[in-house]
This record gives sequence, C-alpha cells and structure tokens, in this order.
Amino acid sequence: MVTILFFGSLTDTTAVNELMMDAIADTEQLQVLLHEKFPALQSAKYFIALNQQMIQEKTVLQNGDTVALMPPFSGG
Amino acid sequence: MVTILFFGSLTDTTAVNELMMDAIADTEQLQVLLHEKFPALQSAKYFIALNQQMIQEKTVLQNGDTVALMPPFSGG
Amino acid sequence: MKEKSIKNIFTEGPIPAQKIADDVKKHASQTGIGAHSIFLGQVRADNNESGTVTAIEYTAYTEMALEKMHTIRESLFAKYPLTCMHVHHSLGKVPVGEICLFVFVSSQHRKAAMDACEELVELIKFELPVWGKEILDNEAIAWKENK
Amino acid sequence: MKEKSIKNIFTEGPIPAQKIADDVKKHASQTGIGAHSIFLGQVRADNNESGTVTAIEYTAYTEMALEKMHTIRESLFAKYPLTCMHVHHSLGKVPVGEICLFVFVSSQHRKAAMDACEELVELIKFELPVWGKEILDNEAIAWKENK
Repeated sequence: MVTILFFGSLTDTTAVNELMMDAIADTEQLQVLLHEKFPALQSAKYFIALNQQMIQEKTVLQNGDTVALMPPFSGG
Repeated sequence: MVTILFFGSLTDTTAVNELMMDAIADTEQLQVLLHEKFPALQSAKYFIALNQQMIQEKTVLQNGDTVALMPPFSGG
Repeated sequence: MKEKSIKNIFTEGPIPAQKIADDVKKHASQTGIGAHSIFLGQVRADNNESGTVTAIEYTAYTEMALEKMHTIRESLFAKYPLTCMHVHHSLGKVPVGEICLFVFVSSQHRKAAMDACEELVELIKFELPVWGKEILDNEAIAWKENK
Repeated sequence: MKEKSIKNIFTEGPIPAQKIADDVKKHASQTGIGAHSIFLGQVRADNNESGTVTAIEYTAYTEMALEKMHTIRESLFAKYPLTCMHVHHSLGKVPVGEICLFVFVSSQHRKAAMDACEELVELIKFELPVWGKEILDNEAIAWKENK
C-alpha cells in the first residue's frame, strides 16, 4: 500500500488530500494512473517527493511509501 | 568670529566641545592655531566640516562660520 | 545516528507583532550579540484580474517542511558565524496587513546576520513545501506564486 | 527652494524593544506593503585589552547628522521602490544588551526592503557624524571604531 498526498492547487483538481493505492510498481506507473483518474493533473506543474525527499527520476515504490505531489511552493 | 566644534575622542584632547575664535583667514590657519593650542591634535585623525559640509581642501572662513573637527564616525 | 531536534516553525493564523518585541527582549541577556536582522512578510491587498486579495490561507506539507527547515538551519549555521536563528511561518488564514512570516537572525557583527537573513528568506520561499491560497473579495480564490 | 522636512532620528538612551512591535502594528493599514526589513544594533559586552564594555555612550553632531540622514533617505527612496523608511539611533548611555539602532524599511516586494535596509545600515555607520564611547567595567573608556 502506498499513500499519495496532494498539496496546494492540486487539491482543486483532485478534491482530496490523500489517496491510498495498492500494487504500484514505481512512480512512473503511479503518474500514469493518477493522470487517468485526474486528467487535469496532466497539464499541472508539480514535483514529486518520496518519503519527504524530492525525486527527479522514476523510482521503485515499496509498501508503506508516501508519495507527495506538490505544485511550486508559495510560502512566505 | 568663527565657532569651532570638537567631537568624539577629540574632546579628550581639547577638554572643550566648543571654541570661539576671531580673525582666522582660512581652515589651514585654523588648524595651525589649534595644533599649537592642543598639540595632541597633530597626531589625531579627524575630518573637517564647514557649516555641516565636509571639506577636503583649504577653505576661506567668514564671520559666523562653524567649523567642526570630527574623528572617524562610530555610530550604530 | 545523530539525534536531531526538529523545531516547529508553524503558527496557526497571523504572527502577532507583539511577538517580535518579546523575542527581541529575550535576547538582551545574550551580550555577545551585536546585530539582529529581521524579516517580516505582510499579506498584501494585491489586485488580481479576478479581484482583490483579502487574506492568504497557508497550507504545508508540515513534516517535510520541518525536516527541510532543519537542514537549511544547519547549513546556514555552518556557513555564517551566527548566534541564533528563529523562523515563524503562519498556517491557515492570514488577513491583509497581518504578518505571515517572521525571520530573526542574530550575530556578533552585522554582516553575518544580514547575509544569512536574506539567504534564509530566499530558501524559505523556494525550498519549503508551503502554499498560499489568495482569498479574493468576491470569494474567488487564486493560488499565490513566489517570484 | 524646496521645503525640506528634516526628521529627528535620535532618542535619549536605549530604544525600547516594545517600539518595534508598536511600529510594525502601525503598518498593518498599509496594505500595499509585503515586506519589512528590520535591523537592530545591540550593545555588545566586548572585551578590550583594558576591560569589558558595560555600556556605550553616544554623542552626535546632531544638526549635521539629521541633514545627512535626510540626504541618505532621499537617495534611497530614489534608488529603491520603498513604501517607508524609519531610523532611530540612541544618544547618551546604552547599557550592554540594549538596542542602540533600529532601522525599519518596508516595500511591496522583499528585495527592495532588504537591499535598502542593508545599504542604509552601512550609510548610517559610515556617514553619520555619531560617536560611541565604550564604558568599561573598570571605569576606563575606549572610543568605538566601526568596521
């Protein structure tokens, strides 16, 4: 089981902050599934963090992982 | 009559903050007179302001002028 | 593994201006400090095409933001000779005119405090997973973008 | 000749920390402000060869300092897009740990406030005819030097 978190403007698209998904091999497969479920995500700019670390490349997911989809930051 | 003001560490040497002097032609003559009166001034680093404007060169003095002798600033 | 003490930086709602005076007073006993550099972010009544901002509502990926802030703090203490560094960021709704960010850096001489404060503000804006949603006067919303 | 309004910047004794909070609060109604950059100078318990500093006693060529401050203020308003700029400098005795300089610069975006604040602090240190005499614990004195 993988936990997916959505932040900022992405929640306007997803309408949820959090999803649990099962049997996801890697972050690429996860993105394909999420883009199917939320087509507007395809045109959204976002970064991915795996267990709170930013990742740039396809990464294998393990049971218990947390993946966060984050639009550009706008704190301060 | 010219008013001479002393500031900061210079007052340790002059023991006064202010002097009035008469019949001084220019700032160079003023410095000669002051260095005679307060020999320790000769080795002191100071700037001169004439009527609140910093001056670098010998300047003619007029009745009513105010000359300030100022060591390097150390505010803040 | 080295024990890390992760400090909270988040406050619900606006940061009271009074906190600034109180925090400055607390540093009077640290007599090696010669300079405090403080940055405050205040919510602006910006005009968008769709309306005027009346408040910003902040959300964050809290755990990640605090971890990241910890790393930033350590890197700035390593880079500059600082005495202390304090950061407070609002979560939730902050009305126009109120303070949403309070950054407070102290050092012996002024240059370290000023340089570190400026760098810290940039890092907070660009590296902390925090988002601001602008609430407009017509009840529309717009997502804030940092420049 | 243009009328100049010369503002006083000098306060007798330490600048109360409370003033910082009060002044920040006063800016809440200026809803175009997005950033405040504040610099505070605090008197340090420096160790000289001749003793430890317990206070600094400030004197100034007041009229010239205020004139000069006016010029600095005008030049920074011309150079940066600022909303406001406030400077408070102590005269007389300021004990260790107390605030002797309070510089407060506000602008729409952070860069102008931070850059102008830093430049302003340098100008205050090097261009205002103000002198600090360090009072040492053995009642000796030493004249402060700015670096």
